Amino acid sequence: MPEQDFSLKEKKEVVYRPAGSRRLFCNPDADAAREYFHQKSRRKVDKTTTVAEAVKRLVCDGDYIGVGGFGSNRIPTAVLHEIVRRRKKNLGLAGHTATHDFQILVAGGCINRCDAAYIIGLEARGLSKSARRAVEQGEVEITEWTNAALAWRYKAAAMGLSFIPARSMMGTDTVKYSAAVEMECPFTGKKYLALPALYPDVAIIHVHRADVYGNCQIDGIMVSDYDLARAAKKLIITTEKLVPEEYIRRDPERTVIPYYLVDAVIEVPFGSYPGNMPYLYFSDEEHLQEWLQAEQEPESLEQFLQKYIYGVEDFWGYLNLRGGLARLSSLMQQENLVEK
Amino acid sequence: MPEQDFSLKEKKEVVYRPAGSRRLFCNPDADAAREYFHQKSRRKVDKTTTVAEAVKRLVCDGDYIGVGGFGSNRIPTAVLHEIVRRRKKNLGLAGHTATHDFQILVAGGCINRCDAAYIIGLEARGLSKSARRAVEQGEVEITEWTNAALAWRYKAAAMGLSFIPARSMMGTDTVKYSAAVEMECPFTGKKYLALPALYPDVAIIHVHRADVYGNCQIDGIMVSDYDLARAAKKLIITTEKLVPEEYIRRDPERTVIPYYLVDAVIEVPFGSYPGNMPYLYFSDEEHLQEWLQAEQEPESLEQFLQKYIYGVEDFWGYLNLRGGLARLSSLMQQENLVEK
Amino acid sequence: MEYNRMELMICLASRFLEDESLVVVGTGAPCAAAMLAQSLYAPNLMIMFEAGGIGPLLPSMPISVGDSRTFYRALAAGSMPEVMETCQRGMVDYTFLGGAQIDMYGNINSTMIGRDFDRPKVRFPGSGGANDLASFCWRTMMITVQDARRFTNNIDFITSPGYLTGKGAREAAGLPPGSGPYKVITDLCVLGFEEESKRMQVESIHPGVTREQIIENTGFELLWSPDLLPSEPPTAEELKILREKVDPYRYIIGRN
Amino acid sequence: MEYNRMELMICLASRFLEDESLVVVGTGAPCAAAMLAQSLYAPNLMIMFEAGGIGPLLPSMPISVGDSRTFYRALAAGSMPEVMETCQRGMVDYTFLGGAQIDMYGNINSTMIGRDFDRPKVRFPGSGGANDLASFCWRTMMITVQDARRFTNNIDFITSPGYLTGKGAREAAGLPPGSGPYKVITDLCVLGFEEESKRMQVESIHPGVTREQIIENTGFELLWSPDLLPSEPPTAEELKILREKVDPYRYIIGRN
Repeated sequence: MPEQDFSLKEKKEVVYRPAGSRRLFCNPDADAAREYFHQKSRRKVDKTTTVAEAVKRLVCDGDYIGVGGFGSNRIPTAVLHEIVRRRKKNLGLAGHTATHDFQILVAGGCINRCDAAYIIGLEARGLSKSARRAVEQGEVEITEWTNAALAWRYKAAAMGLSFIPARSMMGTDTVKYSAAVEMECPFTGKKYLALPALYPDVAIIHVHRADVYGNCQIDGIMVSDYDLARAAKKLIITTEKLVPEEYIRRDPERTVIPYYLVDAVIEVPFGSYPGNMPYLYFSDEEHLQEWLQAEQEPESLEQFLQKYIYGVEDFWGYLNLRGGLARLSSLMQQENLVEK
Repeated sequence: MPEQDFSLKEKKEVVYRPAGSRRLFCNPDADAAREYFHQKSRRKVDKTTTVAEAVKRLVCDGDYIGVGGFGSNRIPTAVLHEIVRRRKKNLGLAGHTATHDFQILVAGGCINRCDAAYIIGLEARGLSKSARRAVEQGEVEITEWTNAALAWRYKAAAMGLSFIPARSMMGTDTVKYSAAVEMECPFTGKKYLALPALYPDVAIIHVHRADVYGNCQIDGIMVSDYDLARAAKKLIITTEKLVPEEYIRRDPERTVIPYYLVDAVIEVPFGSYPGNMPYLYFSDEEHLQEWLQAEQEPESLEQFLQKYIYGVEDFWGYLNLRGGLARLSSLMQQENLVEK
Repeated sequence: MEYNRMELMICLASRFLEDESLVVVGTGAPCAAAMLAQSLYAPNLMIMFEAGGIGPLLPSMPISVGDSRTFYRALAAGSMPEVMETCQRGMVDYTFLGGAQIDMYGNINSTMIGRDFDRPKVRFPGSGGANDLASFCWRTMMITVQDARRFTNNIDFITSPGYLTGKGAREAAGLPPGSGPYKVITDLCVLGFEEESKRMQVESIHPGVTREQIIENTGFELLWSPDLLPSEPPTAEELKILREKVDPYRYIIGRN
Repeated sequence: MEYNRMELMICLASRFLEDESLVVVGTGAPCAAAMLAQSLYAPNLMIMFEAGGIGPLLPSMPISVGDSRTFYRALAAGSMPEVMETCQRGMVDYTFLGGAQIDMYGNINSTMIGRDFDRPKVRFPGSGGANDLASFCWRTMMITVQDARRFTNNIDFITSPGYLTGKGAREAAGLPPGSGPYKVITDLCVLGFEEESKRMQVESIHPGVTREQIIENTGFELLWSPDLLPSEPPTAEELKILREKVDPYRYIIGRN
C-alpha cells in the first residue's frame, strides 16, 4: 500500500474572518477560566442550603447564566422563580432551547442579553407574548447561534479550551448575527467555523438524585448538562431527592456531575414543575397554557406573577396554589402512562 | 457594567506551522468520513457471528485499528488473538495506552505503524521485550502523541470534524515527533495545537452486555470507548453476555454504543482474559508474567504463541489451556475481593 | 375515503422515508409522518430527537422534542451533542424542518420578519437545532401549507440553509457536500429540487389542485418536473393507522 | 524507627498534598503517597486516575491506572476525556510523573535513549498521559531515586514539559500559565524549583546524606535553598499506616 501522509508539510498563511457581527458576551479565554477554577473550592462538605440562600449567594446581578434541561423538561423552576422573586437584573442567558425557562426570566425582567438558539417559543404549545415583546422591543440584546453551536460552546469550555470547530451555521444569516469566526482546517484546508468557548458565571441544573456534597445522577436524556456542569464557574444543583454518598458509590458510572463542580445543593421535590421530570411527572400543560394566556396583557401577567411568584414565599407556596399533591399525583400518573 | 465584547472584530492573518515532522497515517478529512458513513448500513438486523468470521470479513491487511478498553483492562483479547492467528499484516494501531493489546499484535507481527502514546510497557508489570525490539529495530513506524491527544483525536472524529484544538504537548519533543499543527485561537490569539481527527478503519471493543443488533452497555470507566465507537468506520463488538433488546430498552441511559455503529456482535464470555473485566474478573497476573518471560527469546515467544494462539482453534481453546473455569473462578473471586 | 390536508401531507411525507435509515424529527407532523412510515413502509426507520432521544417506542405524540416520550423505552437516552454529532458525522439520512418563509432554493426563515435585527417586526424562536440539521442531514424535508407569503424569494432572514444561492453554494460556504433540501410537502403539491439549478420544482400535484392554484400560492417562479404526476392520495390503510394508532387524539391531524 | 528509602520518599511526598485538593496519580509510589496523605493529612484529598476513576475507596494498590481498583466504590467512574479535560480546565492541583531522565528544569524523558528516533538505543513506553498531566495540572511532582545518569541536562528526549528552558518558556510555548514542576522527592533530598531561574534547587537533605553525595549523584549544577533544612524522617504513625493500611503486601515499599 502507498505510504500516504496526511500531515501539514510546511507553514501556511491563512486568514481568520469574523463570520458574524454581534457581541460575544462571555470571555472565551481558557486561561481566565483556569484562574477561576484554580481558586474554586474543592471542599467536600455538606453543601445543602435553601433556594433563597443559594440565589442570594451565587446569582449576582449581571451574571451570565446557563440553565439545565431542555426548556420545559427537567428545568430548575424553583431557582428560576427565586431569581424573579429576588428581582435579579441584567442577567445574560444561554438560550439553548430556552422555552419556559426563558419565559419565566423575561417575565421577571431579569434578562438583558441572550445567546439565542431557540427563544420565545414553547415548542408545540405556542409563543410567549411577553418574551416576544421584550425581544422585539430590543430589551434583550441578542446574538444568534444554533442549539448545536451552544452545546459545543459549552463543550469547548468543559474541555478547557477557548474555541472549538464546527460545520453548521455557514452560509446563513444565523452566522451573520453570531460572533463566530470563519477559519480553515489546518489539515484539509476546508472551511470551518470557530465557536468561542462559553463559560457561564453560573449554571443551574435540576437532577434526579444528589448527595449532600453534590455528586449527582440524572435519568433519561442528558441534553447538554454534562458539559454545562463542567463549563460553569458556579453551579447550583436542585435535586428531587437527596441520597447518601453510599448510594452514589454503589453505582459510580451513574455520576454525571461530581461534587467538586458544585457550589450548592438543594432538595426540591417536584422542582421542575410545571416542566416534565423524566420518569417522575409530566409537564402541566394546563398551567403552561395559563402562563401563555396571562401574557396576553402586561396587567394580567403582573397579576399572574404576583399570584404565583412574588406573592408566595417559596416553591412550596407555588405548588400549593397549583393544587399541591393532588395535581402532582395526576402528573405522575400521566408520566407513567397510567390510563384512567 | 461595561459592555464588553470578546468577538473578533476584523480579519486577521495567521500562520499554521507543522509542530511535528512525522507521518499522519489516517485521513482526517470529515467529508471523506461522511462519504463512508453515508453508505454505511443502518440495518437493524441480527449481527451475531463468530470471532473468526468477523475478523475475516472486517479486518483487512493494511487496516488501521483502534482497540477499546485500557491496555490490560476490558480489552477484546479474543479478537486480538484471532488477528494474530489469521496472520493479518501491515496493520496500523492507535497506541492509546496500548499494553497487552500492543504486545499481542506485535508478537504476531501484525503491526507496521503506530500512533504511540503509551506502548511497549505493561504499566507496573514491566516492559515487553519483543514489542520493544520491534520498535527499536524500526519494524513499527511511530508517530508520537499523548493519551489525551489520541482521546481527543477520536473525539474530533466522533464529532464529525477534521481537527480539534488542544493545549498539551507544546514545547516538548513529543510534539516534534507528532503530526500536530501549531495554530492560534481566533478569539484570544493564544497558541494552540491542532490535532487531526482519527477515523480508524476498524475498532474492536469488548463490552459487558449487548443485544444482537449491537446496542451495548459498559460498566465502570469508559476510557475512550464512547468516542472510539463513533470514530471508527467499522466496529466489532465482543460481549460478555448477549441480552434481549428489551433489556436495553429498560434502561436506555445505559446504552453507550447504539446498534447503527456496529458491524458485528460476538458473545465471548471472559473475552477480555487475561485482562481485567470490571466487576467480573481480575487480570491474570501470573499469565501476564508468563507472557513477559516467554518474550525473552524469539524461540520461546514462538513456542508460546504456538501453544496459546496458533495451536488452538479459538478463544475457548486458550481459556482451557489456561485452566478453564477453575482459573477463571479464582479471578472472579479476586475481582470481587473475596478473601480466602 | 375522505381526508384533510394535514392527513394528506403526513401520508405523502411518510412514503419518502426509506427503511433502515435514521431520521431526526421534531414534534407535530414530521413525527407523525415518521411514526406512520414505521408502521407501514419502514419498520426499521429509526427516529431520533435532537435533545437526545434515540429509537424510542413512542407511546404518543411528544409535546416537546425533549419530553419523556422521546426516549420512552428507547434504544438510547443520549444527549444533544450525541445526536448533533451523529448528524455532523454523516450518519443521519433525513430531517424535517419548519419555518415562516422558504425561498426557491429551500432556504428557511424561522428567526424574524423585518429587516432591522435589533427591532424585528416579528420575532420567531430562531434556529433551535434547525440550522444544524439542515447543514448535516443528507436529506432535509419540509411539511407546510403553501401560500405566496410563505413561499417567497423576499426572505427576511436565512435561518437554515437550503441550497443558498444555487448549485455548489453550500459547498462553497463550507457546508458538507451532498446534503441539502430533498422534498417540500405542501397542501397543494410535492416539490423537489431540480438537479442543475437546485431550484424548487413541482413533482406531483394533489388531487383537485390546479397548476394555477400552485402558481398563485407561490411567491417565486416554480420549475415543473418533466415527469409531473398526480399525488397519490392517502390509502385507507394509511389513514386507518394514522388515525387509530399514530394520532388517536387528533393533536396533529385535527389542526387542519 | 527504621525505614527504607522508598518509605522515606512516600512519607515525604504525602506531606506536600494539601487537603481538599485533587490529584491525578499513577500506580506505585505516587498512589501510595496519596493514600497515606488521605489517612493522615488530607482526608478529603481526592484521587483520580487518567483512565477515568474518580474518588475511589482504594481497597489495595492498583496494578494498572485503569483496573477495577481505580474506581472501586468511586464517586464517579468516568472516562479518559473527562479526567484529562478536568485537568485542561484547571481543576486539578497535583500530579506525579516518572521517567528515565530529568533535567534541571524538570523536563522529563520517558520515551527513548539515543538520538535517532527511528532506531532508538532504548525505547520506553512514551508519554502515556504524562505530557498532558505535566501540561495541565498546577503542581507536578516526581518520586525517584537520584543518580547522575537520571539527573542530567543531556536529556535525550523531552517527553513531558518541566519549565522547558526556564522562566516564561512554558507560557511562550503555549502551555497554560502558572502550572509546572513543584517538588522532586528523591532518596537523597527534596528538590523544588527556584522562583527566578526555574532551576532545580535542594530544599531539604535526608538524614545521613551529605551535600557531596547529592552533588555526585546529579549530572547538572544544583541550586541550594537559602532555607535549606534537614528532611523530617517518617514518623512512627506514617510508617504504621503505610505498612499496615496502604501497602500491607509491600508491593511498593518492598521494592526499595
